Amino acid sequence: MNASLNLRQLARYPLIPVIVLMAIGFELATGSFVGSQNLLGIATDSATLAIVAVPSALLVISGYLDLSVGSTYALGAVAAGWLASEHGGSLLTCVLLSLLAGLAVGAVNGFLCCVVGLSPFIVTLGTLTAVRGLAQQFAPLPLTSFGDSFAWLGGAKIAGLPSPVVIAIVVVLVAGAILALTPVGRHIYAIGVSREAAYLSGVRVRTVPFTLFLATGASAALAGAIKASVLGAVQSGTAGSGFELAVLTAVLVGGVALTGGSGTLFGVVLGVAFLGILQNGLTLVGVPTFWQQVAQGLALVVAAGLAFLAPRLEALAAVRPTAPRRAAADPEPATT
Amino acid sequence: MNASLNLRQLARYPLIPVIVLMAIGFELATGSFVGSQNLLGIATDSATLAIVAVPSALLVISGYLDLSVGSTYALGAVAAGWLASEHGGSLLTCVLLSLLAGLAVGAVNGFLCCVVGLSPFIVTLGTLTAVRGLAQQFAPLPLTSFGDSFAWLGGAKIAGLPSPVVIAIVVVLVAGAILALTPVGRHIYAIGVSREAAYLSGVRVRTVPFTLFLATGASAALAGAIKASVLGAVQSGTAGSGFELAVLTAVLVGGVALTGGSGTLFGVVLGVAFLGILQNGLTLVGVPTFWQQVAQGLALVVAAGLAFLAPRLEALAAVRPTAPRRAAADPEPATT
Amino acid sequence: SAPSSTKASGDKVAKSSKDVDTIAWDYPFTFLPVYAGVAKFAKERAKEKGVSLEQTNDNGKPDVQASNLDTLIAKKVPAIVSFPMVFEALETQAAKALSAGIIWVTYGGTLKNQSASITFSFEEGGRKLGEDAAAWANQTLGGKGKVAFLVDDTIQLGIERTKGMIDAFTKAAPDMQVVGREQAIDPDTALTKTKAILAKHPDVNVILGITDGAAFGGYKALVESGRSETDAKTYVGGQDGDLGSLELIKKGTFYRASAALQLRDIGNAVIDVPLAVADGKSDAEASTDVPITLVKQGDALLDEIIAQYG
Amino acid sequence: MALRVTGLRKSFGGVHALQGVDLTIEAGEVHALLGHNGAGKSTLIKALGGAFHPDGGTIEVGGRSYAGLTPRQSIDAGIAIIFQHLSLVDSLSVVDNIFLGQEHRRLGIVDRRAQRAAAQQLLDRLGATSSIDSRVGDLPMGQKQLVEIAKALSRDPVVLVLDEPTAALSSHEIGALERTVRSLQEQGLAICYVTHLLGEVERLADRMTVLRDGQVHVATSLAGKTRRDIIEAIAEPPADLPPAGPIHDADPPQLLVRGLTGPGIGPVDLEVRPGEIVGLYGLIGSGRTRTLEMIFGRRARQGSITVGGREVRRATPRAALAAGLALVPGDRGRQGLFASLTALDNALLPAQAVLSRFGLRRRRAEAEAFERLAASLAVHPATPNAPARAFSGGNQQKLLLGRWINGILPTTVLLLDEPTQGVDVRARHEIYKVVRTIASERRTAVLFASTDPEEIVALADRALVMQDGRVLGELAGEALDEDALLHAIHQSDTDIETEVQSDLQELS
Ligand SMILES: Nc1ncnc2c1ncn2[C@@H]1O[C@H](COP(=O)(O)OP(=O)(O)OP(=O)(O)O)[C@@H](O)[C@H]1O
Ligand SMILES: Nc1ncnc2c1ncn2[C@@H]1O[C@H](COP(=O)(O)OP(=O)(O)OP(=O)(O)O)[C@@H](O)[C@H]1O
Ligand SMILES: O[C@@H]1[C@H](O)[C@H](O)CO[C@H]1O
Ligand SMILES: [Mg+2]
Ligand SMILES: [Mg+2]
Repeated sequence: MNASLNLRQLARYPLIPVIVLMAIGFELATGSFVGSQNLLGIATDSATLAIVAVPSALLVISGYLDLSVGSTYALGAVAAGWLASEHGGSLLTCVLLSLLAGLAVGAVNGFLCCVVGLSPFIVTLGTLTAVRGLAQQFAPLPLTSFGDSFAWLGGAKIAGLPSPVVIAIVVVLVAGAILALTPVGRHIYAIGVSREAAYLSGVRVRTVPFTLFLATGASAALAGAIKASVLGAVQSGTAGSGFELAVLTAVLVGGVALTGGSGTLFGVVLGVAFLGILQNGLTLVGVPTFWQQVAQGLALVVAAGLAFLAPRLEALAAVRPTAPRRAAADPEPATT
Repeated sequence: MNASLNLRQLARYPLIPVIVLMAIGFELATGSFVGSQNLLGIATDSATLAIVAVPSALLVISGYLDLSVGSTYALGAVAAGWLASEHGGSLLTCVLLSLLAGLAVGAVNGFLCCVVGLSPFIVTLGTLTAVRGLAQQFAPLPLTSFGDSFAWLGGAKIAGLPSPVVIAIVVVLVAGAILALTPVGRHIYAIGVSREAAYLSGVRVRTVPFTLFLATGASAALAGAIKASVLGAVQSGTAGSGFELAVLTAVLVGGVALTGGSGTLFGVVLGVAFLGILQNGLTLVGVPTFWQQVAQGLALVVAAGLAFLAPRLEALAAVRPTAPRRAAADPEPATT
Repeated sequence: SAPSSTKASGDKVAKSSKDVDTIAWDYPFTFLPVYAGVAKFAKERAKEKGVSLEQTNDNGKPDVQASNLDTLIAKKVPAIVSFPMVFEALETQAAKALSAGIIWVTYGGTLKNQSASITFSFEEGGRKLGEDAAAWANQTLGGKGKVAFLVDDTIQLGIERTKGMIDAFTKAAPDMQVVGREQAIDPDTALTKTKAILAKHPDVNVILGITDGAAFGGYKALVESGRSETDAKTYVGGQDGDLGSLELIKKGTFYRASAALQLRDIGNAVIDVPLAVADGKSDAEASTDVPITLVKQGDALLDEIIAQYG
Repeated sequence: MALRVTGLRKSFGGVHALQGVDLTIEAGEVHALLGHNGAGKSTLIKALGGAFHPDGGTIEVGGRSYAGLTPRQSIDAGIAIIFQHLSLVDSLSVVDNIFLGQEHRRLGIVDRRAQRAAAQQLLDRLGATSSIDSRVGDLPMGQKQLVEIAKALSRDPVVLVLDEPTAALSSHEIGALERTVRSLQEQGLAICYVTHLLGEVERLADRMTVLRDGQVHVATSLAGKTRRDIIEAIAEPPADLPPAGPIHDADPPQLLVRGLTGPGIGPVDLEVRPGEIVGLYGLIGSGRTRTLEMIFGRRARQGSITVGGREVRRATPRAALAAGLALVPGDRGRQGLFASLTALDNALLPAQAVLSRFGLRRRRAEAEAFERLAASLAVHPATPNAPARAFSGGNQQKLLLGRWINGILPTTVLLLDEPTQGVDVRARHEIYKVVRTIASERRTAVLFASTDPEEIVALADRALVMQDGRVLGELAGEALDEDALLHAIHQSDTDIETEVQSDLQELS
């Protein structure tokens, strides 16, 4: 049973073998990929991505989408950095202000998309643009000199792990528990598959995604604050620029469908790891800039291919199960 | 009948009154909005957007999506610019090479998304990244001195109109004719609404969107070549950067649903005009940079609101029709 | 002293600086911190001179830049100061502006068609940094050690700075081993990339950044990896003259130099040069070249620029 | 009184779906809500379930009066609904669907063990065979329908509303459902039952309310009412069916299937002669849908398919269509309808290319074709430009039939999967007539699957009985009657079905 289970898990998460192969390849090529310093470095860099990718993934599973996270990140960084540098804000007040800023953006997005019912893509593209403008207007020049209290957020070690990694782990565990164990977890999927069916079943089809918008906004701002703390500086014009695409890529590469209703957090964590390792490895190997871009583009295509293969492989692996744990997805699209 | 028809058209395209209001506002504020030079300027600048937004809109209607156009634009510009500057290529050969480059990208996207069946979002995000890398690898330094033959593409006047505008008009008319007058036009919608039902009805559910990927790729490359000709220079790193978002914004603001199956080309043309006029007006009025960003973001939100209201207004306007020309869309989602 | 409305500004050719009530400053890289710095001084100067300063929102996109310039020309602003993303690409706009009687000042370089220019050589800024770092490496490391470059290959000014920096360094310190050449203009990206470089080469001695933002990220990565902030065998340097970097230089850390733009001089020039043109000055008379200076610890200029940020 | 609806009104744009409807259902009563397609039954039920807010009128339930309900209010008031267009979530499992929105929980966490036990019990009670862990999206229609019913029952309702619950069920599950409904009735539930199958009305209902065009036409006790009375209340009685055309045994088969094999299917051999109508009968899951889909090329297959003497080698719908095959699929929502496209597009999508000239559509020809088709199938409303989603279930089905039965396409073999699901008694008759006519006049070979033995008897010249993916046997001529069909598939379960009377026998 265990062997067949493992095979199915592998089939379900083809990123696992890919990540292992990448790690082996990068280690062979450079001799310095596997090493606690490098791996911890990847984990720390990826932590902020994970912190935002997780609630974003829930949002996408529920059939919505938040593109504004790149700018909310900047706003959160600016809010925390401004309080820390201009007013000597303590860790707690800085984080609170940052979270408030993120919640505000999330509330606007959530209100427009869930309550009014506007298109999440256009609305959050709009707030992506507008919030960046606000952040730059508020803090046109770089903010620095944050003081020691705020430095703790990104720089502390907790049980030997960097604080961003610990925060990311907490976020993953909490979200994972909600998704797997609570009724709301089921509701998130149900809303994503059929908002109408969920509504008729008495599910709170506005409140649930609204809350996920709040969580995504708050997480993006927190990620910005963490990065500000790590760097000890914030540039409102560049902080988090393009972060929205990185987040969405991690979510989708991790096997969450943009159409909503499917995906797992474990997959998203793998997606984050995949991107972090790829970026790190390409730099380690010293691939020239433009070829790095080509390689990253191809990696996305490969990831799309894997996401496509996963249910098919899983169906194959399920051919001789003891008792099917989950029905395999339709292995056959309309045209094959 | 005419009055009610007009009312319905207005209700169906709420961007029309918005554009009129914007035009009046900008004219009152600056006194130089309405003027043939400024209006022609807007048209010329918007032409490239229209050229790409039109096939992209068909692609979105059919349920797919191409994010790679920003880089295909750069590749098309580089291909044409390189031939013109390094080999004194004629207008014709430059355009052909550019189109070929665009078709190649379109074929890759189309193959992966339509034939293999991978996720268009991830695949074209991948080609967006990879193709930019290739364009930069091929032409790391700016290309200039294209010669007179190539300058015609972007600089000629045809019947008093700048050539990019004429090309855009041709693209809109051809695509509009396909959509409205041919069976394939219906197939594009049908595939977007239900690929399975279309497949069972004998529609070519691979070939049609594949062809639209080709058209989108070719149009993006052509737009790049036109802009290269207009500017007289190409820089591979920045040409068309962010263009994919502008295109998608025009398409969505123009009332095409990201979920496929609905939208009109007239709406898309209005979406292009809306964005062009907004950009122009904000500069004309002299709104400070960061507030321009804020205003652009808010404008998107407003446009999302309009797209949301349109079917509702249309249903209202349709309450006393003589004979409904087209049924009102369902005025009410599950939860309102 | 408030300028008359933009509406009244059109339709006439400036015969003297009194006719110039508005200057449009078109700077495409508004996401860079330098922009805000220069803008601060340009606004102050504009106020002094009683002109209004308008800015564009090009967002790093060359075609948007061209569109916005077309708009400004159609609007007939009396003067345009433009920083072309791709220089040749704006010759048409410059020519159009001139023939419409608009003063055209090229920023950051020169065009064939222009009234005047405000120049500062990007290549030179990079070169000065590269030379200084190479001299330091030769002196401190005996010319043997490891160097990583944080570069920009995407925009023209970045390409020039990169070339100046790398060419100068590798020429003057040919035995230094180049262990990294990564695209990074902001601290976030630079931190990640430098960390990866350090995983393979924990002993990198020199990190040179295309911007101070990038160098700042590189600096952080070194510190995070355990390098003492005053390590004698480490050199980090950047370009632009961002406040955070200048403060590190002042503190005596291994962030040792920045090829600093003099924001106040440039900001003033954005207003002064077009006004000089309006007063009849020729291209040669009106144009200004703002030197890029490498600032290091102890330089008087260092304190001056820090003070400018106020 | 468990449920009282008074003066309920609802319009969609200009369509007045409900115009002041009254409906009262007592506890312990099974109340049939009847009416022609588009009469307003589903609209009434959706208002009860909170799918939208009515324009006027009141709904009294659980001692309170509402101007409109939200789904939560509806559920909390004890109304449980089995919607016509299922409210299931495809990617969730059977258990998760049954308890969606009403999860059993302990300390805020889903109590899976309790849910699984309860779900299994419900499915057993309904005679459903699907696993509680199956993804609902992977289930065939009939099993989905049972999950929907289990979901409603799981809520211990006071009022149970069933909107065409048996449309996709076979006699086996219908029997189980009817037993369940009876026992709920005995427990004092008020039950509102919508169906087009009048046998069910006769067997189950105490009273009926018949809607016509959004108004109550008749509301009466069923005591002493004949089948004919019910039919006349719903619609003008249909005309007689045309006689079956002659089938010449000597004609070579128009459709010849040999050794058709696929996952869980086959080998199947069958043939249909020109002008012949062959019915596929079996329990749900017996393989009829898959057989039709394999013939049409929707699924991978082995074996040979020959149409008019020429083998169709490629297993794709395009190849099938080119060979003269057409399929009206069984899953209307997913495989058939283009919900947001117009009625005309839905009915004529494949025909548009045939009608076009020089690659351009001919709108006038299309409009005329639509008009003809709407008339022959009694599509209501006959507006070509209304989106398909604005049509009632039965009328949507007619649009789909029209897609292939329009006289424009060169169809020589017509494959129909549950062709009259959700179609009212009169329109069903119209559809039989149309199918008979094209079989006899155009010599089209028809192969159809149905779960309704009445339908098989009414329409088929010959019936093939399927079980476990194979053809068990064949019934034709005198031997083809409902008893024989039922007997052929399950000897043990014939107790209720022997009561079944044929609507159409009565009619003719
Ligand atoms: N969303 C909608 N928009 C416009 N018209 C609608 C909509 N929903 C229903 N209608 C119209 O309301 C009327 C009643 O439809 P309803 O679905 O209640 O009929 P029904 O009695 O359930 O029919 P059937 O037996 O075919 O299921 C029909 O004329 C239908 O076309
Ligand atoms: N009771 C069931 N539980 C789970 N899966 C089932 C059940 N019955 C059928 N299936 C599967 O569902 C899929 C689709 O079934 P489909 O609708 O084709 O039914 P079918 O076997 O053709 O029966 P029918 O004769 O009712 O059309 C098939 O793969 C079949 O194996
Ligand atoms: O990348 C995006 C866009 O450039 C936008 O203009 C602002 O936010 C950034 O994150
Ligand atoms: Mg109904
Ligand atoms: Mg079936």
